[in-house]
Amino acid sequence: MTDPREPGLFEAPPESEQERMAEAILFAASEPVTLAELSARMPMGSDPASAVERLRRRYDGRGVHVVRVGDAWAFRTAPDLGFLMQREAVETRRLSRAAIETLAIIAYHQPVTRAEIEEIRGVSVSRGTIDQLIELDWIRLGRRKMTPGRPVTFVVTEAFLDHFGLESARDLPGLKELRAAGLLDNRPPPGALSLGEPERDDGQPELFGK
Amino acid sequence: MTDPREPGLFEAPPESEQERMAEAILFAASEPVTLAELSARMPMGSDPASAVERLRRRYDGRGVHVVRVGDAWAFRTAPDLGFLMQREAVETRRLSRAAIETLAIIAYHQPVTRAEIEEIRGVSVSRGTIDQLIELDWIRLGRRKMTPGRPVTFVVTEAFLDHFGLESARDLPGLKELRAAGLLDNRPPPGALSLGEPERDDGQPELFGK
Amino acid sequence: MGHGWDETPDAQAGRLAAEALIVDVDGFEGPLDVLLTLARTQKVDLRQISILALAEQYLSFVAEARAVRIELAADYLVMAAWLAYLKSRLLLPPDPTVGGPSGEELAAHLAFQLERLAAMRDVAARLMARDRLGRDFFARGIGEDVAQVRRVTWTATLLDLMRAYARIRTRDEFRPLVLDRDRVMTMEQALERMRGLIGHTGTWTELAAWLPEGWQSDPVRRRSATAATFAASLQLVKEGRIEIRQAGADAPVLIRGRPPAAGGDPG
Repeated sequence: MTDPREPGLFEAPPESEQERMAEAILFAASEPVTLAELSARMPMGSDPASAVERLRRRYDGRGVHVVRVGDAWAFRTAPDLGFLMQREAVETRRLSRAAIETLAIIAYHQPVTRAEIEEIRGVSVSRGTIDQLIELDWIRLGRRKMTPGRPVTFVVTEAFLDHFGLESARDLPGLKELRAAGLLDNRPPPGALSLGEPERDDGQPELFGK
Repeated sequence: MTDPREPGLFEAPPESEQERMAEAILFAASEPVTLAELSARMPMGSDPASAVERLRRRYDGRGVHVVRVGDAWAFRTAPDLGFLMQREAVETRRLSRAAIETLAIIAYHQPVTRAEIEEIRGVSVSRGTIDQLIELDWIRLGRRKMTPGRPVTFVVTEAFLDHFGLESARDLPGLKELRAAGLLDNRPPPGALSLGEPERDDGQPELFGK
Repeated sequence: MGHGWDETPDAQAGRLAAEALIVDVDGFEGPLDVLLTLARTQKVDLRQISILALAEQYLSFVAEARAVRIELAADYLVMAAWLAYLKSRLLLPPDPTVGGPSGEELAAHLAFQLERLAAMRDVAARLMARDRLGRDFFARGIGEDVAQVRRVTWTATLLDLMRAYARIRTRDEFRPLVLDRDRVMTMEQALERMRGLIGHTGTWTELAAWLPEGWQSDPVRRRSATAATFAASLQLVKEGRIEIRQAGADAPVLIRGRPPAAGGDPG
């Protein structure tokens, strides 16, 4: 495939070669590689998107798969063969229940503020929980919310998608059902005497956190 | 999956399945794998030698090859594609404390002069530190300050935002938020008198934030 | 089942559940967690639970805790006060002098919160049960070492950056503890003060009016005194010494003393 803009000067390699190149690059990297990165490393005029697509079909049903992680691609072993890989299994620190719930709330409600997480769980986010999730590289800071105090928000990362085998945050299990049931709506309490609510003001201490 | 052919107690998986297994094991292993090891990890009755041989033929001419390393087997990038691997050889080192502190001050106070950085840090900033940050393309020169001497200022770059996953420098959390999110220890720096706040238990509310 | 003839099976199950919760109260993540657990004992879909029955269950849980002298955290008591209020809103005919949302609206929101929390727990479990990297599927185990070109890149994480900044900015912020203490009022101080004054007010008075002199203008002191006074007033509600109300989210919190004869449990 030649780039029509620069005829002849930088001849793109044939499709089959491009596929080999994408294969080599994805194989070599243990982290997912973005199309932009593939594009930067492959010869000029290459079309990494279609190379990856051909590669994905080629590995369909094999012992390793080409999987999509957000905007990036990676080779991963087929999940049904996990039982052979006990030696490689990494012992992950068990997450607390609070950390697991906080992670799920961030994933399903992102971008979400700390106050919103606390409202959903009914308790304050314990010190260290957010820290631990950031340390795991599963969450990161998102845009500030355009509400009074402009609180920081949290969103999930590409490493989160990679870890849980998700192509994108839209593929979270049960997301559609939750949305249809209105359970992801930001529904403010009807007003009076909602004493259990965390303070919304930025930097305001909580009266009654746990 | 039961195989109707034989009522054997330990039925070996079909050949194609054995090949998938060898493929996944070689891919995920952190070092080349011997046939003995493959044999130990694959289901009873498997024939790793012929699985590896089929795998070797399958990858013949592809972007990665199955190669023999001593008496073990591993995937390796096809030799003619080695030129694609240059970015993989990058060595990452952590920034020095002086550099990260300088960078933090620029990010939080930009545009900021060198004298101001020194005032905030309480120690002088070496030429090399600034140079390194400019070299990394994380900071650049901003407008000159309209003060006597018209000193140059420093600001952070797009590449900085990109690296740290920020939409803008305004999204950096403030001190209160850092503390509220549990990202900050309130412990005084080592060496300081033991003043400051008492240690809080996990999950203890910050009732009286400063 | 040798217990109470006068109890319906539902009520009895609820009471037994409340007793069981007490044993394990440290295992709960706050009042909403307890409510959700209690709601599950009603053995109906969360959308059909009776909030009134749930309020009863929770209040008997709190009463049970008190009976066996278990100290509940303040937010459990706040929830109890709120549920007692909700219960009265649900049982009594609407009072036109009290504004704000109806008991039904409040109950509906609580039901929503419970359903949402249950849903989040459900998807959290589904998430954690997925095939996971490093456990069920794996990345390439051997890093390629083809290129001999060694380029050093310097790296730092956002956490490094923020910690560095915090380190610099907090270096001179550490002061002796006493400096902070004189800007903090404890609940015990507030309680002692309120006990002394409570007999004198039979009319609704704003919570803010209860702050001692010298604690009303400085924001840090005012905040601390407000928190302590509010916590203390909840304790007094619990003891049946005062009543508390608020007409809306932003309306002032009002307090008045209660005649001794009417003393008793708000639940």
